[in-house]
Amino acid sequence: MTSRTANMAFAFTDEQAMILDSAKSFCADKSDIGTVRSLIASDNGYNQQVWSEMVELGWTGIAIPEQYGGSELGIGSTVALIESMGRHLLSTPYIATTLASQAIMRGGSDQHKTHWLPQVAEGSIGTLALLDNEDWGAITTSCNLSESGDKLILEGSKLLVSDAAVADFFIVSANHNGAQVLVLVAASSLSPDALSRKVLIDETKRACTVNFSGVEVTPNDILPQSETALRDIKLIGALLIAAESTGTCAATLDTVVSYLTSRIQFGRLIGSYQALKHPTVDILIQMDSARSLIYHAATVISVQPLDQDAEIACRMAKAQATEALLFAGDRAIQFHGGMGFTYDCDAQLFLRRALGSQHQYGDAQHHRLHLAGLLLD
Amino acid sequence: MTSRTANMAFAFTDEQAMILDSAKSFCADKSDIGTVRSLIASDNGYNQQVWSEMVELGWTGIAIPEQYGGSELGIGSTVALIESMGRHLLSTPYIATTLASQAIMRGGSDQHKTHWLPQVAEGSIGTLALLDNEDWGAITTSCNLSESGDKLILEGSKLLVSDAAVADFFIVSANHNGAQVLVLVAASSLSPDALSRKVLIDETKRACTVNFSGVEVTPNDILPQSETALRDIKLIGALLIAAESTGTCAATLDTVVSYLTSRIQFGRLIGSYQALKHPTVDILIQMDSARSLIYHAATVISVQPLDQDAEIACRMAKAQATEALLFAGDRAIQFHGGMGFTYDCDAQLFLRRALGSQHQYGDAQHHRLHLAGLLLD
Amino acid sequence: MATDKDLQEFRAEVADWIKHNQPADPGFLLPQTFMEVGSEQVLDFLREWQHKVWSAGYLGMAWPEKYGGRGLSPSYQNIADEEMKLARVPICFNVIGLGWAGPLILDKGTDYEREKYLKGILSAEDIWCQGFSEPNHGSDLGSIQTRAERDGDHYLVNGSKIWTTMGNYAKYMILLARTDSQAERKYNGLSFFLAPMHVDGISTQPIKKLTGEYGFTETFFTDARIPADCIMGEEGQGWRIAMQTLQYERGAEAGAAGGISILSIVMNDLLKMAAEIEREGQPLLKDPLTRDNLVKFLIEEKALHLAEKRIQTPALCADYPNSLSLSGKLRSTEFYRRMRQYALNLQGAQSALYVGDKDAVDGGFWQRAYMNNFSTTIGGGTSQVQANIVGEHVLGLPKD
Amino acid sequence: MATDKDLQEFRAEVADWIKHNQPADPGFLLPQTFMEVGSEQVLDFLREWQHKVWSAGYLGMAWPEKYGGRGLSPSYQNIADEEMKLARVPICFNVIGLGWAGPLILDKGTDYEREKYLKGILSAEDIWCQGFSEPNHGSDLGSIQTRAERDGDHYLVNGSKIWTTMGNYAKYMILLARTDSQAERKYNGLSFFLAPMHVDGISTQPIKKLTGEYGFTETFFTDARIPADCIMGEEGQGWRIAMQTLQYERGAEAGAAGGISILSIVMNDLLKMAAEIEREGQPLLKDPLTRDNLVKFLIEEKALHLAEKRIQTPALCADYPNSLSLSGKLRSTEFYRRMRQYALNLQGAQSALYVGDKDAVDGGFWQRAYMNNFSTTIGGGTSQVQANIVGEHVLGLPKD
Repeated sequence: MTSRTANMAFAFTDEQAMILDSAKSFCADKSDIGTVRSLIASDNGYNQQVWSEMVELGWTGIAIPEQYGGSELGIGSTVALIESMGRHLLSTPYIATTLASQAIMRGGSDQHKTHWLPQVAEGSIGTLALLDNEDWGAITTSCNLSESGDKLILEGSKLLVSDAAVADFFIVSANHNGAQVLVLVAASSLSPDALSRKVLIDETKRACTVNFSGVEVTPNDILPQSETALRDIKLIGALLIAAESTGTCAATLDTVVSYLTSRIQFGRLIGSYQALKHPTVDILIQMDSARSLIYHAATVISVQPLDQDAEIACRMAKAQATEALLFAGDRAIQFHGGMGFTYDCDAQLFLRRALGSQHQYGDAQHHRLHLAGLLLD
Repeated sequence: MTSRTANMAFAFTDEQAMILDSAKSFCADKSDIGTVRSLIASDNGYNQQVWSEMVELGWTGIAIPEQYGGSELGIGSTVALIESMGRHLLSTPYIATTLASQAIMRGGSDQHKTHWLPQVAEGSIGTLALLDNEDWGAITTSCNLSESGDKLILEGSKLLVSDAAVADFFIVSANHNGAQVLVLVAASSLSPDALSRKVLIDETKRACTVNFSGVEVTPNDILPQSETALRDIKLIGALLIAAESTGTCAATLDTVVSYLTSRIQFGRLIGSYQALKHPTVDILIQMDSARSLIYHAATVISVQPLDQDAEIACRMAKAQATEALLFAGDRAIQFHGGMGFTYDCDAQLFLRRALGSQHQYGDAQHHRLHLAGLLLD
Repeated sequence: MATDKDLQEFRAEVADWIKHNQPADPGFLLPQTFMEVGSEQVLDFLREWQHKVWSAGYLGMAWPEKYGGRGLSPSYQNIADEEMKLARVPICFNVIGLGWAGPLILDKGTDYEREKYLKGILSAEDIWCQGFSEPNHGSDLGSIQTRAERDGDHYLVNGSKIWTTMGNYAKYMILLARTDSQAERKYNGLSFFLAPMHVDGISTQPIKKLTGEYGFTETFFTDARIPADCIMGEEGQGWRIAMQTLQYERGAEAGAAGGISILSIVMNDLLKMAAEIEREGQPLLKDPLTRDNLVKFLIEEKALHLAEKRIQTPALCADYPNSLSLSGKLRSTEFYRRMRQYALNLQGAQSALYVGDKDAVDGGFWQRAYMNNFSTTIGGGTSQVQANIVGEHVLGLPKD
Repeated sequence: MATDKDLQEFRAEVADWIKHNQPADPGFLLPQTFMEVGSEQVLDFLREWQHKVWSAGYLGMAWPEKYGGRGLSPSYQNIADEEMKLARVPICFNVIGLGWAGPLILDKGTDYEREKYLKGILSAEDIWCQGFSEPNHGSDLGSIQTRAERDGDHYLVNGSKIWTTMGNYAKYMILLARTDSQAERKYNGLSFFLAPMHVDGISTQPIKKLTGEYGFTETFFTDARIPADCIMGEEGQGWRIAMQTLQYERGAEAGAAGGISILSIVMNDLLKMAAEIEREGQPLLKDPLTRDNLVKFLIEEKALHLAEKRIQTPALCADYPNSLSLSGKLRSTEFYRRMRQYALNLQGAQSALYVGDKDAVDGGFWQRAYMNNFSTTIGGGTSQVQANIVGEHVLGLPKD
């Protein structure tokens, strides 16, 4: 906290600035609000063509080492990109895939990396399957891997698996020989009725319950560095959701400001009322804090196992971004008055995103609990 | 919480209404703000003449049974009275004495009652000496009573003993034979240097650290029903401080409203700005809640050992009143602008009262902790 | 006067009736408030239920017998309402009729109007809706633009209304329209109508709510011919009558007609929900932060309940006699907003699920409840407007 | 250019100097900010300390050598400031001189003015005060009533100023007064003076603060004769120069003159305080609610620190380029208000004690700090005015 360490607050390279600019215009172009709404009715929640263009732009390879076909700019560089996606509610399997590939990079064998990372860079879709019940804070899992000859059989289901319906592979947490491991499961090995699509409050997203029971894997499918990888992908997951939420918070703020500067009530632009003006300033301030924290986390995160500074930064970012967006979404409905109560008003999209994201990879209270252990003891 | 039990929300007799009216005008008459400020410089913090008139009016006997010279209107009836005192920052040993006499009524022997209660009704001053360190939540004490022949010797000091300098007797908590008891100590048995006056943030109040070491008592000075009495006087203490705080909160609100309706800035009465108007409404709402809760507690409290409803009511009252006054006091300074920053502005009196009262008989968090046990388990 | 014993017996009677008559789960989503009646199926179900409650004698208990009521003390209706709330029976959904139009007609209407309208309100034969708000004018009723021009024995109405609950199902509307656009004070040009909805020139357009449900319409008037005798009072008295009507709102809930039972979630429901949930590998109810938050809400809920009772003891409200009544909407609607939002947080990851998902906690009840709650912090004067009202009319602070 | 190594060596040098020169506890209460210099005793102590810091070369490091500075890069001053803050040395108290008048004179003054005033500011020989605010006009500088009328080679000044920090000790005042009461726009009638305080017709009246301390005065002008050459710039430019002056405020803290070290309490101090305290019979730092609250503050503090750095990377501030700078005062002063208030809660029963009590936690440091903090949420534009500024100038929301 003192000036002695504050020097590494932010690093922002020209390369990153370029990515950010390109992300901003791409997301704005491809994801106007009409497009977002029309994709709600679609099966997979995203436009395949847009996804192909993102792959084309190299975004799926940003965090992947050059030797595996990526551009090796680091996971931190995806933060600005994901923030832009959040800002335009551009939902694709990008976050899920990035996290799945991080799991392989951080926990996988050379063989895993060689096989999967180039595919990801070229557009294959992966996702994490970690959650057993409503509790992101649980440290155990009810999924098991049991021996059957030289095979292993998975037993159990995972909840809220993002973009499961389009995933080519899954990273699944399960118990094996008394430890929790991550195991790679190809979509092709799932049974036909393994997926059941969930009805999400955030209609721009997709997730399934995935039943892995009976899926056969081999010991080679277990990531050798599962323990570190599991810990790190949860933290990185928190950061990426924080980045996306911060983008959505900015969109929420824009929408509120635009209404407050155009709507007249009792003969005055409603933004002139301090009862609306000052809470809108609070949204700005909360968003600014979230943004400082996500960019700082993006700076201190690395390809190595995350150190304590990175853990603190990721947890702070999620704790702040989650609460900022929920506050903004709630106020956005309220400040739009009757309009805010309609499905046609974009405020509901933001509020639903807030509600859908608040617990993903742990809610604010969860992260503060762990921060307390890191900062107070 | 259902309608089935809500019938006993409030009882308010004509007698109580009369007391309330008389209290209102008495406190307003005797304790204008100039008087309050002039008493800050005095040794004991109150006017002996005013105290005598209060005794004359029978206030010190309100909660005392008729057989001991009181009017037996119950401790609940003191709530409205104390609220009025809080409203006019009329500080006398009334709360301390009421609590000390409650300890005797609830825990004392017939002999204790016969000896002390009539004296209290006639103006004798008592006070509680319960606190060993900064923690009102502590359930142990470091004060001890040890045998010495047929006498008992007290060992230890008590913190923040209200109105100790004028007290005729003390109710002291101490360990005796493995249990915590309350013991009656006459002021006359203290050593000459037993009292050291504390510098309080609330300059309208007086308290001392009292060193009881070496004080001789007899087994007869121990209250036979100490356990119940100790539990109950802490709860009643919480309620009375809540009542006083609620009165002060009302005074704070009055002061804020009066400034907001007279001060002009940028060409407008400042109360027309929603940034001041709406938080002032919050003060009102918080005060109203506190007031509902204190009057409800006053209704359900009885001369019997307090039941669970009474405990819940007292704790809720203190939790709410404490936070309401601190919020009000803090905002009062802020909303008075530069004036609020001066000693001459009454806002500081209210804020200091808030700071002085927040922990007395347990702060909001303390009471919520115990409420959780009562309401959630 | 009903004795305590009478009322106690009556309470047992109602509870017993409910036990034997509570309808089975219809297999489709029932509305949480009267503002989510979005299909004929739901409408028919609720109409049948309200009719049943009324037939059993538990609706309109304090209304005169000749208008379908029972002429009893309001205490009876209060008790019936309480028991129905506790048992979570479906709502008596004809709320604008029961709570606004009915009390108004009882209070200020002519005998003809009472005869014509009241029984249909209770029996649910005649659904009522409300036409005050207009597009682009939100809380500011003074700006009403819908015109009603006298044309022989009719008024020709032109304009549009918004947030018309059940506009597409209603037979009558309490309508506020401008009969004099030259009036010196804009409030003086308004008139109040008990207007039929089934006439030419009135059309409705359902509005989809943020929850994805329906229940409101926008209502369009194009040379709609409303009989002149549908005016209530006289031309130019509309504003006064409308203000009068808004006053019944609280009364309605407190049992003037009874059984309206708008969405009532109390802390007990939340505690029940929380009992099953885990957090950090432990039961949620063992988590110290959750406990502290729950107790904060319990204290606030207790204070809200107590306020209702304290209003009845004026000596305890001497400081600001109108404080508790004028702040009531603000206090309770904002409490529920925060409490329902918090309920979602308590659900953990499952809070991301929604109505229609089989794993959603209580079928998505809380998700809907939180989002629908905005109708109460926005409709009938936003919380921000309410705060102004309290500041100005209770504390005497200057207007903006 | 100073290399990292240079700066690192310099940091060690300063730390070492502080270790050997940090004054002993004087036995009386030292001020937390320059706004609590309430006695000659305190004044003399601080004057001596600032002189010592300056003599050692650690004040005014970035000011030109000929005016008493060292002509070095501001990085040096930043480091010296940081080390002094960390070591909790007394403040360099001549803040209006160091932070406002000095930078202004350096930037916009004449050579004569620089020669005359700057060294005395650094050496603490000449104390400066500020005369902008007036009684009854609070945040609204446009309403300034104090008049300065030209009378030969003097101005005759009449009126009064309030919140003059060290008005009773200052040798000079930066004074804003009205030279033209007919000006079309009220801001155009103001002029800016570097006014001597030790002239006939100026008297001061100390103001007691809510903490019980002194430090401010009200300042009265009765035909006070201020030499005409004390005007800065020209008649009518006062408003522009005053606005310019207010801009230095942040710069000053960031090291323009250096060593000002206004009250700085960081979360570490609070954690240190909390380590000794018990709650519910347990160490406070084991209490889950306290832990959660402390972490909330730590996150907020981190975000505040990061904001200072993010301002320096414009690409990360593209949305609202002036957001972090314009909201800085609001964010930090309100953070400290809440944090300091919470610090009192953490103290438990001992929070009721005050400065002067031997048992008060840290001598009542936190009590004073919380109450004194209101000078920052009120002075220089209240938090409410700041929120308006951010809303209007960052978000483009309409004026009230």
